[in-house]
Amino acid sequence: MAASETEQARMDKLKLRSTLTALGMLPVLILLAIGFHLLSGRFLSVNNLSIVMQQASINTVLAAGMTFVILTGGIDLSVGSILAASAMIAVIVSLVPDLGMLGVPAAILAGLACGFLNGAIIAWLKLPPFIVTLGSLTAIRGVARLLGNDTTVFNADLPFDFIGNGTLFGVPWLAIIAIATILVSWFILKRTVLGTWIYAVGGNSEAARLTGIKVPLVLLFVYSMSGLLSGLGGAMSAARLYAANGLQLGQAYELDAIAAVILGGTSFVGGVGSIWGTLIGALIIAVLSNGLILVGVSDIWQYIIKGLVIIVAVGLDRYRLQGLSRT
Amino acid sequence: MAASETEQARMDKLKLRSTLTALGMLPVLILLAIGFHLLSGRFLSVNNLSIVMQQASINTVLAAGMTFVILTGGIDLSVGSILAASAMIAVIVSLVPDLGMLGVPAAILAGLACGFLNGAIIAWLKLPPFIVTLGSLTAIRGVARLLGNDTTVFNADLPFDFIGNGTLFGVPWLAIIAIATILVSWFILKRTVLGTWIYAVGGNSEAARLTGIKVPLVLLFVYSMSGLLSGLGGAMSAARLYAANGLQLGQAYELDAIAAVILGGTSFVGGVGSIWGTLIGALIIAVLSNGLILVGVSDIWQYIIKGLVIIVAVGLDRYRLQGLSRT
Amino acid sequence: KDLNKIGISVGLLGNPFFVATIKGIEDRAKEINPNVEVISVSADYDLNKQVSQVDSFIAAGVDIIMLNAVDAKAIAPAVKKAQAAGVVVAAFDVSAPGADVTVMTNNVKAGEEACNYIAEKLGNKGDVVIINGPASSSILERVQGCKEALGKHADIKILSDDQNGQGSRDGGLAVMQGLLTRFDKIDAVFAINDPTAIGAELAAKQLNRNEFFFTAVDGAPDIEKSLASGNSMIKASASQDPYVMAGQALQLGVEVLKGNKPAEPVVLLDPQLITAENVKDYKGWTAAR
Amino acid sequence: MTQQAATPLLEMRDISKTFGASKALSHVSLTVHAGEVHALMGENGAGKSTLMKILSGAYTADPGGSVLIDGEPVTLGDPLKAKAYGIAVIYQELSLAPNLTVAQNMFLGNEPSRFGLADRAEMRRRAEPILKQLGISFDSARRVAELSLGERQMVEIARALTTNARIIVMDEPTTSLTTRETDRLFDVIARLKADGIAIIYISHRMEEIYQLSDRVSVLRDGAYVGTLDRDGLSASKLVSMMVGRDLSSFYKKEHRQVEGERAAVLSVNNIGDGKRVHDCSFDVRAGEVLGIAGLVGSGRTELARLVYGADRRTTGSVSLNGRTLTIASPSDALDAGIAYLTEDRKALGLFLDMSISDNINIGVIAEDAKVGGALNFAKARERASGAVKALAIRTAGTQINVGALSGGNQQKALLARLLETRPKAIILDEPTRGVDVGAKSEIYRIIDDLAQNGIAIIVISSDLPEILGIADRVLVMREGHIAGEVTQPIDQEAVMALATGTAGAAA
Ligand SMILES: Nc1ncnc2c1ncn2[C@@H]1O[C@H](COP(=O)(O)OP(=O)(O)OP(=O)(O)O)[C@@H](O)[C@H]1O
Ligand SMILES: Nc1ncnc2c1ncn2[C@@H]1O[C@H](COP(=O)(O)OP(=O)(O)OP(=O)(O)O)[C@@H](O)[C@H]1O
Ligand SMILES: [Mg+2]
Ligand SMILES: [Mg+2]
Repeated sequence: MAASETEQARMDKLKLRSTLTALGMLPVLILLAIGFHLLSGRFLSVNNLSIVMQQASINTVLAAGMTFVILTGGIDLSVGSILAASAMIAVIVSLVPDLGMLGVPAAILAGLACGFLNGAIIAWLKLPPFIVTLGSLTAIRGVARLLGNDTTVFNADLPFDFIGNGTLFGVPWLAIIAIATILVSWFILKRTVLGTWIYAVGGNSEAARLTGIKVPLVLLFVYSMSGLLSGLGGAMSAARLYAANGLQLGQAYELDAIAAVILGGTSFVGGVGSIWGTLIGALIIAVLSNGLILVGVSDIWQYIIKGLVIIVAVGLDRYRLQGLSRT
Repeated sequence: MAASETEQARMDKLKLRSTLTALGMLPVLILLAIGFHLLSGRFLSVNNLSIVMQQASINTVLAAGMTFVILTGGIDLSVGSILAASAMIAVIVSLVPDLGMLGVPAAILAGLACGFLNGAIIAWLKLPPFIVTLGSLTAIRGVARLLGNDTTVFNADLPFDFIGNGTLFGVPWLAIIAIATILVSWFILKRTVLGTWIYAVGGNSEAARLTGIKVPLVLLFVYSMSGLLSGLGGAMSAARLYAANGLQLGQAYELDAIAAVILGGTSFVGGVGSIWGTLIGALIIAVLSNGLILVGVSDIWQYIIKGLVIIVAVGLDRYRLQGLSRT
Repeated sequence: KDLNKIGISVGLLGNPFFVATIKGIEDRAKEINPNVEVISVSADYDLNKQVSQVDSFIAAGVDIIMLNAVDAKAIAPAVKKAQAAGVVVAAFDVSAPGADVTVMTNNVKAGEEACNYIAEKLGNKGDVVIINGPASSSILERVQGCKEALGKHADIKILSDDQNGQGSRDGGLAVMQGLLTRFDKIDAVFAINDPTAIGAELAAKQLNRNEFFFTAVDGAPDIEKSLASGNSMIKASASQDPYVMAGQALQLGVEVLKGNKPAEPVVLLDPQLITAENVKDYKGWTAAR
Repeated sequence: MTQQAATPLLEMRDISKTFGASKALSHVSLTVHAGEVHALMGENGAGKSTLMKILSGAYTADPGGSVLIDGEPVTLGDPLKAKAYGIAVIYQELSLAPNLTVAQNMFLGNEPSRFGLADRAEMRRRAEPILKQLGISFDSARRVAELSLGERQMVEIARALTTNARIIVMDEPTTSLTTRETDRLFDVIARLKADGIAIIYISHRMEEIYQLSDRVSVLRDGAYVGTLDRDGLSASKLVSMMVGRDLSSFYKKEHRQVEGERAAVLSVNNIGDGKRVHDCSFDVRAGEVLGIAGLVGSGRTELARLVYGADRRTTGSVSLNGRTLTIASPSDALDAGIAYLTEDRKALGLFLDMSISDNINIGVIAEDAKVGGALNFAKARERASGAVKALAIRTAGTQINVGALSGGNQQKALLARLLETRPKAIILDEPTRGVDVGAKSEIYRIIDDLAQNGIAIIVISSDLPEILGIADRVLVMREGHIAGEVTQPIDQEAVMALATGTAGAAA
């Protein structure tokens, strides 16, 4: 029958489209990598790729948390501050004799607590996420400074420094953590009921409420998750630097994390997006930063080029998907 | 008839509600002012109020532009960078002998050009505003640095320094400019066709398109306006400081501007909000910064208190409107 | 080994101070090898970013990393990593633990000189305000030096020392406006750097307050100009010489590259207090050299 | 009535609900038995949906009332609790997550899962029979965003059938459905009824009420008016209970008296988008009402959007009064004199946060503006109050938000917006969707007036009796093609045959 034929053709179209969407910015990433290698002759070395992965790792972890939040249509501006506070806690706890290893769980818990607070205010008091997390961006930054009395805390014998500088079978631990985060996030988003709820809340939160989904709990979860991952990011940062500074650490990280998410094709209004896109987005940002230095572009031009590449990349993506989508 | 009676009651309620909404955060502002005065004994002096107005002025101008953008459901992250670039241009042009006064229009035009570019990409290529303006945040920052070869440009004999430091009948010029900006914005938003279109696009952009509104032109206008006002902010900043620095100036200004808009009750999804709210939002931010210094709160605690006050203020506002709002 | 490639990472490139340091490094490097490649980046006071930049420098195969540490303590592991990869690390302006060489201003002394000037001018008596900045080692040391100098005089009172002028004109202006409202009488102000002082002076002029004067640290071009003008409220600035400082750091670094360890890896340069009287002899940051 | 248990399955007693200052319900009671179809009727804004939302836990009622299930008082605080009591609701405002698939939407909040892991295979397995039952042909893996309005409504119905509900509320489930889908739904309802499930059915389509209901309860202005048994049901009685007055002639078609040989105003030639609409051509003459019928998803809306320039067409052309137009966007169409009333007034039509006056004037404010684009408030007020009077929009004023109006009045406000642009040709997509009898007959009157004034009118409707009642000529669409045309006297069977493809060849 004619109907089923067109139906079939349409299904193919749909599949093609969803593959393309999932692929997302991968072509851009590959082009960038090849371009930098041709220009510098060093980009695609094992060594450098491992550096890029390391550099991308913290932003990837933050961006994974941010993906959860943005999928519900929210935003979390406080990730950088939470990272700073958690890193402070990680280093401070690491200085406790014998219990130093507890620095990592302490940081993660601290992040979780901050995220939980954000989530509680947003979910139950129904305040706008932008303002709430802007408030906590500021307040938690203050707390982070307070924790170290406004100085750098430092531990040269950090018990968990392997996280920041060690490798496992040649792969940096930081990268392993980042990939594990992505995998866990993917699992939650795509394989669990909770994941469906997150997409549902982002797609139509009123509809979600009417079907009996506890929207506040879902919101609480995503902000807690973002906080937890920021805490993990703090521990990673501490492990990498053997130190933390409440004022300087994590400034403007929220912008990088959000950029990774949006570059990865997640929609700002919520409900649409994938965690793989976020990974690619984070990698693009790291490749740009590293590649431009390798090529020897001056700092000023790095800014200009980075800005333009971001715009062009999204433009290409839009162009690629054109004709496949409706509105 | 019973129907018309309840209808009448509902009208009253609606009126009360819109008054309260328009009043917005004014009570919070007043409370803060009184509180700071009681604590410091100096807040409500003519002198200090003039300082607060001055300090609020640049953010007010940026936030006015941001109000246009957010009313359409968009966002402009590049205001800080545009401000920096425009300020550079203002100072550089001011150094040209005899033509120094042209620094102000030059800055405004530069801002307009940047905003126009943002708008063109967003309106015609239909790319997400967040990414586009994040890209231009970075790229224009690079341009701003390039303009001054990465140093501070300064002009101790700035021909238009009265703008930054002079007063008219005791009112600082900066404040006059800010208020004029608010009035013009109010006029555009509430008294012109364009204003109605802006609200319509924010309220339901697809419906706006179907009613024949040229949505791209409206978007082009709001981003151009935001750029222009950022340029004006650049000129104001240059006039105030007699100098400009491409890298440092305007960092994170977008957050303050957005905070002012959202504190003022404008909705992030667009279509709802008023410019007066923005003014009050900007004043709250300035009062907080100034008041905390007057009271002698240390820098660290300023962060913490600011963050908490922002959250509490929105919370109060929400509470106040409760039972009056619909959904 | 020869000098072919240099990586420079500074706290914040937009600051003219660092632009002068880069120029110093480039000039000295060109003297040694005219084809030398110099990559300079700004860490924007972000330690993570700086560590990433160091990593990227190593990957790019630089011979020397010229490091203006964002954090004087916490940069140590990155320094170690670079050295392990065979890269020489030369620190300037801020110490970096373990660096092959370090050349920096004696910041404690800078604070001391600026505040000794205050004490002297006030006749060891009066109310002083310190406008603080972001807590970096150099700023902490300047404040420490200042407090030591003022602390010697029992009749000098410090009214405020915990307000952050962000080290910028903008921040200095806003903080000073608040402080002037808060205190009816101030005798002198120490600002942790020049932009802060200039911003604070703008506030004072605006509010028609002139019962006090400023001192600062840096010797930037704009302060030079305002000292020379003679009617400035800024009376002195403990100047540093970024051009010479960074250039010297590079020269010492190149020595290390050649295998000549310097006897004394840390070189402290003394600041020079410039005032309206001696400013005409001052060789500023942007002077042609 | 088929069976009547001693204790009613559901009893709602003394339910009141206030929104801010307005009372949407006051002391309403409702009794529903197992195995009955209980219709709920009333004008727009009478409070039907509000009552049902209280039952579903979406709203909490004012204190004072009570809800009993099986004679036991229960508290229905939130949707989850109501669900646990076996209450399922098909909401009037479609409450689907557009980003999720059909199957995901059907089981939302109720996902088949093991240890919190979504079991997709199980979900599809359970979805298939339900979709089949409703005669749904589209794949359950499709995203809801890609479905037409009618198809979405089918999904919403399918969702209510996934839970083992004892009480199913259907709040205007057929507004976007055509006869075939409606019949399928009625088959399902009959089966549910036989299983002893109680159904509360809300609709503004009289014939459905006759066909289905065992009893009918009527609300007016938030108050309970009375309940009629099936035997005592008559149109005039129902209408007078709902409206408080009699409605005489329902469909108006006076304009036909002035019909003669008129020139075509709007001609559409071979228009298509290469995807959902192919090669459609037709003419509409001045003063003519052209109906477009078809099954759900047959492409009627899509065709209208192509003509109006809302979507990009790949083939064909549109001409007005013999002049070929270049229409690249809705504003081009409007400038040329073609107006379009969307089928989805909330999502694509109204600006809910703006006033009635603004909503009516938005299309012409530029025209009316004073120098420098300053708004002409006097003119706007004049237009708004004029339109309110002409279209009998029931409102307390023109400055209140359009969102506060009842459905029928919102529809009239939207219609008023189009009319202010004084179009030469007008396309009305489901003009009476979700509109009550009173407003419906007023809208028919408006359409008739327009036709008498020589405007070319296209009416797309899923309500076949409506099309038969008002159209002079009917085009039938099937799978994106125009399957054929039915002229006077219009025969229902002929239309259905063309729509389903059981007779005649596809174009
Ligand atoms: N959330 C709300 N806030 C304020 N008023 C409301 C709300 N929901 C409904 N109303 C008002 O309550 C009244 C009853 O509305 P309801 O939606 O129940 O009517 P209905 O009988 O379902 O009408 P329709 O046939 O148009 O669907 C109306 O006057 C409506 O404007
Ligand atoms: N955004 C979209 N993406 C993909 N397919 C779509 C989209 N919107 C509609 N369709 C498909 O196009 C076809 C025609 O849709 P259209 O809305 O024109 O139907 P219709 O005849 O108006 O039906 P209805 O009575 O449901 O409104 C349907 O099969 C529908 O699934
Ligand atoms: Mg209803
Ligand atoms: Mg349709």
